[in-house]
Amino acid sequence: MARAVKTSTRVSYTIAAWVVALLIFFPILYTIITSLKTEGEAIAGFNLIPSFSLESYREVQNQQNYIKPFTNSVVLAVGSTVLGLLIGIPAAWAMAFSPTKRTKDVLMWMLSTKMMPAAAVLVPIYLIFLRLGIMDSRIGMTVLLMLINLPIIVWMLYTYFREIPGEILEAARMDGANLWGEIWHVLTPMAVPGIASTLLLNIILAWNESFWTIRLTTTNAAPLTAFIASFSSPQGLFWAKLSAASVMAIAPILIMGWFSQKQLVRGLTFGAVK
Amino acid sequence: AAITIATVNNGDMIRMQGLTSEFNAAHPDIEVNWVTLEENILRERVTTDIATGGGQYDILTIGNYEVPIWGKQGWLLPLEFSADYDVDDMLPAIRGGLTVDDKLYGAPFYGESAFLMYRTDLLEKAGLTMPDDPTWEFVGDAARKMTDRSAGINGICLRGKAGWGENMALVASMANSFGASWFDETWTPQFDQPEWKETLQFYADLMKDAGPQGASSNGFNENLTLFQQGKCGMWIDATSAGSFVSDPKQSTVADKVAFAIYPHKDGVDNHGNWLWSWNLAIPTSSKNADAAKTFIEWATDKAYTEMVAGKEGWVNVPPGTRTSLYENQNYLDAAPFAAKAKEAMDAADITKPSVKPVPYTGGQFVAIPEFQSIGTTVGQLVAAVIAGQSSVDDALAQAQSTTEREMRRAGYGR
Amino acid sequence: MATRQTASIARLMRLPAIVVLFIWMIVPLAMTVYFSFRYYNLLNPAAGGWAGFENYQYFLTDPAFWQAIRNTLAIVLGVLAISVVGGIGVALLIDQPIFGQGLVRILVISPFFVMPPVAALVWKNMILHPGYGVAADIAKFFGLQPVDWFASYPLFSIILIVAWQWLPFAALILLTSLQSLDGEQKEAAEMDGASAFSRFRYLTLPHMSRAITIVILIETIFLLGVYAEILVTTNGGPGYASTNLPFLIYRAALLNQDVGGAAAGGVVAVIIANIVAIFLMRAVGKNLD
Amino acid sequence: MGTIQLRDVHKAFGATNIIPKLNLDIEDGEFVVFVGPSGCGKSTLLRLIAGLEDMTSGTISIDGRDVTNEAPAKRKLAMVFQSYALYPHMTVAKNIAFPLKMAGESQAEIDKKVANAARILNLSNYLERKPGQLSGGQRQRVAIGRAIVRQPSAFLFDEPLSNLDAALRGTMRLEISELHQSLGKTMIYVTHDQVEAMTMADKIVVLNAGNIEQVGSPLDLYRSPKNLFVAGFIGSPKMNFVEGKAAEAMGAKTIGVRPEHMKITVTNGAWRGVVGVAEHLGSDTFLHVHTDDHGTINVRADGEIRVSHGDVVFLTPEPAKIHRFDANGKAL
Amino acid sequence: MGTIQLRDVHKAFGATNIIPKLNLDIEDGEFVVFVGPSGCGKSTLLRLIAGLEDMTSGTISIDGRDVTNEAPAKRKLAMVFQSYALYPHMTVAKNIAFPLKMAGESQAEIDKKVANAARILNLSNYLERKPGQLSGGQRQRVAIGRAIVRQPSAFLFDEPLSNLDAALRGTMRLEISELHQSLGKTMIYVTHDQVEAMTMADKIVVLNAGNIEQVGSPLDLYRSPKNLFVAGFIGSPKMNFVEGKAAEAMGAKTIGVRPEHMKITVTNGAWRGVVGVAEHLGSDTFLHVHTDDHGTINVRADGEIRVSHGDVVFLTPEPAKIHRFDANGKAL
Ligand SMILES: Nc1ncnc2c1ncn2[C@@H]1O[C@H](COP(=O)(O)OP(=O)(O)OP(=O)(O)O)[C@@H](O)[C@H]1O
Ligand SMILES: Nc1ncnc2c1ncn2[C@@H]1O[C@H](COP(=O)(O)OP(=O)(O)OP(=O)(O)O)[C@@H](O)[C@H]1O
Ligand SMILES: [Mg+2]
Ligand SMILES: [Mg+2]
Repeated sequence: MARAVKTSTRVSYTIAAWVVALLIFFPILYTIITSLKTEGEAIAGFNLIPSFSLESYREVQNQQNYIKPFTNSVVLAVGSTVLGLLIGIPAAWAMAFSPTKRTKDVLMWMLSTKMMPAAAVLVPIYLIFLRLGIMDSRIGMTVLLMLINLPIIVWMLYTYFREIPGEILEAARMDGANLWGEIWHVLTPMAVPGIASTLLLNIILAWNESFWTIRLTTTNAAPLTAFIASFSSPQGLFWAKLSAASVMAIAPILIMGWFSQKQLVRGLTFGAVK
Repeated sequence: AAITIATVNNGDMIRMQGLTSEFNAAHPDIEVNWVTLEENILRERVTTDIATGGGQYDILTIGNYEVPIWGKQGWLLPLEFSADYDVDDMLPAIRGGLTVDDKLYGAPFYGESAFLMYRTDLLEKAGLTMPDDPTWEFVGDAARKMTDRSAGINGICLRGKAGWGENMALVASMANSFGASWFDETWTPQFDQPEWKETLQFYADLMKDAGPQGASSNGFNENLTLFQQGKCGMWIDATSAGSFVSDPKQSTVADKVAFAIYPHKDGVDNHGNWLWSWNLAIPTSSKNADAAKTFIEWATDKAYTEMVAGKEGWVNVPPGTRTSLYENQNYLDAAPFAAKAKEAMDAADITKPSVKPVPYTGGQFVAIPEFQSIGTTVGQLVAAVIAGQSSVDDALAQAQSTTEREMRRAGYGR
Repeated sequence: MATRQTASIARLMRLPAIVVLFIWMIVPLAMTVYFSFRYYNLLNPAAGGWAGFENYQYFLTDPAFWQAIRNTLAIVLGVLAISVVGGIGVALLIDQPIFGQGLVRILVISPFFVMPPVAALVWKNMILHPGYGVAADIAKFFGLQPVDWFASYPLFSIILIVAWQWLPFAALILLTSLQSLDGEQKEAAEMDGASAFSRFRYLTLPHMSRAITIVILIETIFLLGVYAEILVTTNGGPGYASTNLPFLIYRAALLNQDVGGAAAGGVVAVIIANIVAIFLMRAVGKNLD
Repeated sequence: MGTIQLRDVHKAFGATNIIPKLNLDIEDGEFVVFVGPSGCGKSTLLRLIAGLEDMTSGTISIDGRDVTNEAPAKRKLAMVFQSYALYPHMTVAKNIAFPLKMAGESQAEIDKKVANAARILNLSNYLERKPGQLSGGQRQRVAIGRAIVRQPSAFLFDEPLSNLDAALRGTMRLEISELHQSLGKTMIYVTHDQVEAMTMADKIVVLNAGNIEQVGSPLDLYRSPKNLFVAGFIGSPKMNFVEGKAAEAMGAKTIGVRPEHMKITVTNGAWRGVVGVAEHLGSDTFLHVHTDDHGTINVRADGEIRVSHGDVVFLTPEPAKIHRFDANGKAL
Repeated sequence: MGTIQLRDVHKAFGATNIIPKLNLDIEDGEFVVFVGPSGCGKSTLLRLIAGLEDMTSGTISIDGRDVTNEAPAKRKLAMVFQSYALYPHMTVAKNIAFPLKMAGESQAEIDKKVANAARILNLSNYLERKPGQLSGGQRQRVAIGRAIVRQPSAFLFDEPLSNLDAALRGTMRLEISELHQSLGKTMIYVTHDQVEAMTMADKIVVLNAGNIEQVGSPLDLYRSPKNLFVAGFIGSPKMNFVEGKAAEAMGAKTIGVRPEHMKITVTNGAWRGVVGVAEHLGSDTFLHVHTDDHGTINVRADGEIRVSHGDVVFLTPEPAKIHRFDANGKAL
């Protein structure tokens, strides 16, 4: 690939790529633009240049406190992911480095726990949450989100760990490391890119989970998905306001995703693709 | 004590939220938590919670559809208010809808019926005048005459988006005014009757000839915007729209709007019986029922109305709950639509939805638990007709069979 | 590696994950199966008792049932087709030397970070709305009649929205896969006289097969459960045109509040999902090793 | 301090016997090299000793203590893996310090020992680098460093040089030998490289399909291989084997002559042949001679020899250096 | 049919000149080996010839035709990559068939040619395997197979044996040599391995930092290196260099003696020293002698020599085999 790429080729690729990228990004871009319009502008037809009014944001904040659901989103997404990693890393370690005949089946089974449509188990789960007294609690939601994403966590970590040569773990064993030393000092740091991307992916999935987070919370543990649910069909077409609320709901995760794009890609390379 | 209030994201409710501090000033010992959700999710959330005895909420915002059903189930606490509260001031139609076995289960916060809004200028241009008691025949004729698609004007805007509270509110009340009914006295669905066919055919033809583009995805909000932008000649919808279309700040046609009572079919004495109210109620599972009752009293008594009027003007007070409001000159001055709205509300009789004998109460809905699902399914079938994907006959046949199926499932035949 | 000691430790390490997932699976599943044989409607607490197979019968004879199955498959296959084919195209494009590569990549993967209800709201109100959407504006600009997407092409619109969310995921994984393609292999193929298309067909595509498999597996699991986009946009209609299996169950559970019926639907859905999964593993599972 | 005894060691993977039954004694301070064809069980044996693999039956004792059921960490052995198995996320210093850290030594102690090991291995300038930034030879030394800091009772090396290029391999070979001399510790070394085996070992163990074919000093094996297998395996280029009349004449089924023990003349000699490929190394010339009666015979000749493809030559084995084998392949 | 000419070939990566300016002629049917230290530009040169890399300036012609601006596919060259670059998802047969398929040949023709190549390379039994299931040597042969089916005008090999173990390397070396003889095609071969370079080449090109230090036959380079660099680079073990009095006595700045051109005696000789490490290979013994005046000198002695660590010995270089260099490193 060390042959020079002709500038004309490069320019045409650049144009094509930007066109595609902007097309894909357009709905988000337009939402951001709309959020900076006044309500009148918002329904007045296509217009890419807003009046940069922050009115909608102010209104959204007046109507619904943003800080609490934001905090809850962070706590639930990060908490459930960390908890998931704590349980998932040992499991993935075991499956990757001490596989049995049934490991593949177990993995598939884990994925299959995600197949039950949420609506069908709402009442059972609701009853369980009531019985355990964890309704609308951060703890309950954290555990639930962890359980929902655990299969993906184990799966990604498993594929990632398999890329790590077993000899390194054996070396640690020879060096006198016990199991904890082996996992904590050797495996985990080596798997950092994979763990990081697993972490990111699961934060995204947990952040965006919008069935259970709306149905099992009221005020204490309600995250941004519940926040956005209170704007989704108001009386009147408040699109600037809806856009502002939407931007507020997705901005944190979007920004996190942008900043960690490299990490996400790097980890996924190892984790998902040989 | 802390109370959790589940509410919908309507303007009046949001305003109530904004006034929480006023409540706290009066009742510093009661902490108020709000859970604001979109209507359907709220209903679903609250149903699950009540039915499983979850006790997550102390006050529910529910419609006059749920109140009698849930009251009967024993899910709500009967409300008894002090004399100051003046229960007898409530509009009788509203109060009747919230009462089961003489006990009041919900305090109305806001109520509405439906009426016909129209553009005086366009009607005039069409060479017509609005009769006092318009018929559908007149409405159809006027709509077609007002339609000028090249100018972006649709003769009539009607709800088309599927849902029991969306297009079915209109279609069901329309069916009532055409003389149709949902069920006969043995709970047999009536979609195979000519009245339904007539209703639906009329509706479909009208939307085709004089309705806006993409009518099947229009709900209240979309039609409101269309009307405000001058794109509709007529619009039949909730009376609460009256304040929006006649508010010059929002509406480009504020000075050209007039109101008329809900149409009926020539020879059928029924104005659709559209009646809706948002009410505050206390679930039996609430652990802070007393504090909840305090709040409800605060939010639904006359003083609240005056407080809102003082802060936001008379136009913005929650309408449709108390007779006294419609006797208040300040309000009548501020709200030109108020008289017609009151007339509409008085004309609605939810104890007698259809001219035929029926075993249910209701109006634009049928007050049985199964209606949500049946209404939504039928709403989808109707929307498919408007979207041009199904014929009237097919839709009605399907409506008939699925409703029969649902009713059998629910045990009505048993 | 394979000493008895490590094997027994491994068993211990696997245990927490397996146990919690097992509980998470079995308890709700058992309750669901139990409920699926009972009359249980939240709105009608009086009617209880054993229903036998009536809930199943009711669910399976729902007039929307077969259409829902077809729609479910259409959504899964449609989104897979768009996101995989589109993802390959996008990945190939953003793998090229272009100016502003980092920014382009960020823009391309962004939709994946948007929560499904928000995505659906944005598409419904701001893009595809026949009155105010950008698509309508474009149509008007060209003097065309705006299309009411959700009424005229409901399933397609939903597939479009869901594909928009998942295409970035596919592009991301496929891009990383592309980057791991050995440069010398490409050069070897070039020396062997292969054209750019042949190099893609015989080299790049087979190289990506593992990544494509992973995309297909993960997406399928999620796509089998799509409902939020439907709820927000079409509500399953018009008619049953965009009702899929999860939405049908959603309707039973949360509109009818028919817990028994929804439970039966859930059991049916799990069975179907497993059939799909087994079929899928047969079809593409070997690419995983 | 470093004796290792294997008693009736048997290892099977599932139904296949990899190591049928094996006994071996290793003395303290010895440098033992395991050689054998690929797949013969060298690595497996090493891993059994290390405790990374379970034995099917048999016992292993180290310093007289039975360690059969002990975990690898307890056996006080250090192992250098074929792939080095360095910890890629740790610096060189941390890599070397790791076993000490695991043993819970104090930081001061660790620093001292690491510095010392680095000095021995000439790594002092690289302590802060990560393995990815090192050349192959330096990585090798880090792997050794990690092994020596701990003062284990014995070292295990699994083909440690096989990833290196020829030049580096030569240097590293010397370094390991010197290390062995200076530390005086038992070392077990697996290799498939002739030169390494011959130059480094005190004792070579020749394995074949999990069996020990012969144990002895390098020159022992070179001079008196016990059987055809060892004779063919030790020495490079490989020993020439001749059967038939020439062998019978010497009372054997097969005779073997090493390429370097063959005189080559152009006029007269024992076996006549035509030169095939001639490989000129400068220092030596390897000739492949197609003889009339005994097939192709390899000969190592002087670098200056002037024969080329197609020349007729005569080969004469040095009588004293002829190996004789019976019908079972046993040396006579 | 396979002449290659490089004229003023210049290659820079950014600001760094990798190949300053280079001229080289390769005859039809020649086996040319490029050697040189790591990073000297061997691979780059090969890739320039292949067209995988753009030249900064200069021209390359193949068979008299200027191909400077031609795409790799048009140059009719076949290349065997260092990493083999096999197509991992295709069977051996498909791998070999790929160039033919790309050339649009008929299936019957392809089958015939693949079968033929497989026969030559002893791969007939492996045609249905995927590369992942092959041993290193087999993979190597597949890579060669992919190159030979096409009847290119020349072959390019980039360190094709560097991934193999010593034993396999020996075999493969012979196979490639034989292939060259049977096909008679021009071959350009990059290696860092002494033995490969010496035994395979018709002509060796010694590169150093992108410059050609010397071009010649293997024995030419061994016997008459033009300068210190070539002298030190060709030959293994490396030539010993001595400066100071001993050199001045011979009218040179430096003199060089190869380890194999040194006589070792215990009683009397030119340079006195003490034996350090003695590496016994059986066939040979490599001695590292610490001399009194000339530092450590490596000597290759007979396998049977009886000296060991610490013995005092005397070294005498063979007078005719002493190389002399001036202050610029040029041979005198
Ligand atoms: N986990 C295993 N399961 C089954 N067979 C195995 C396993 N590990 C190794 N083997 C087999 O055991 C035999 C010995 O393997 P081992 O790795 O000890 O060979 P080796 O002598 O080290 O070979 P090499 O020189 O190629 O490294 C081989 O035939 C191998 O296929
Ligand atoms: N793309 C590149 N950009 C910058 N420098 C490069 C590039 N490719 C190679 N080089 C430099 O060019 C020089 C020659 O590299 P080349 O690969 O030709 O060496 P080589 O002789 O093949 O070495 P080796 O024996 O290690 O393979 C090296 O110093 C290398 O760092
Ligand atoms: Mg091995
Ligand atoms: Mg190179």
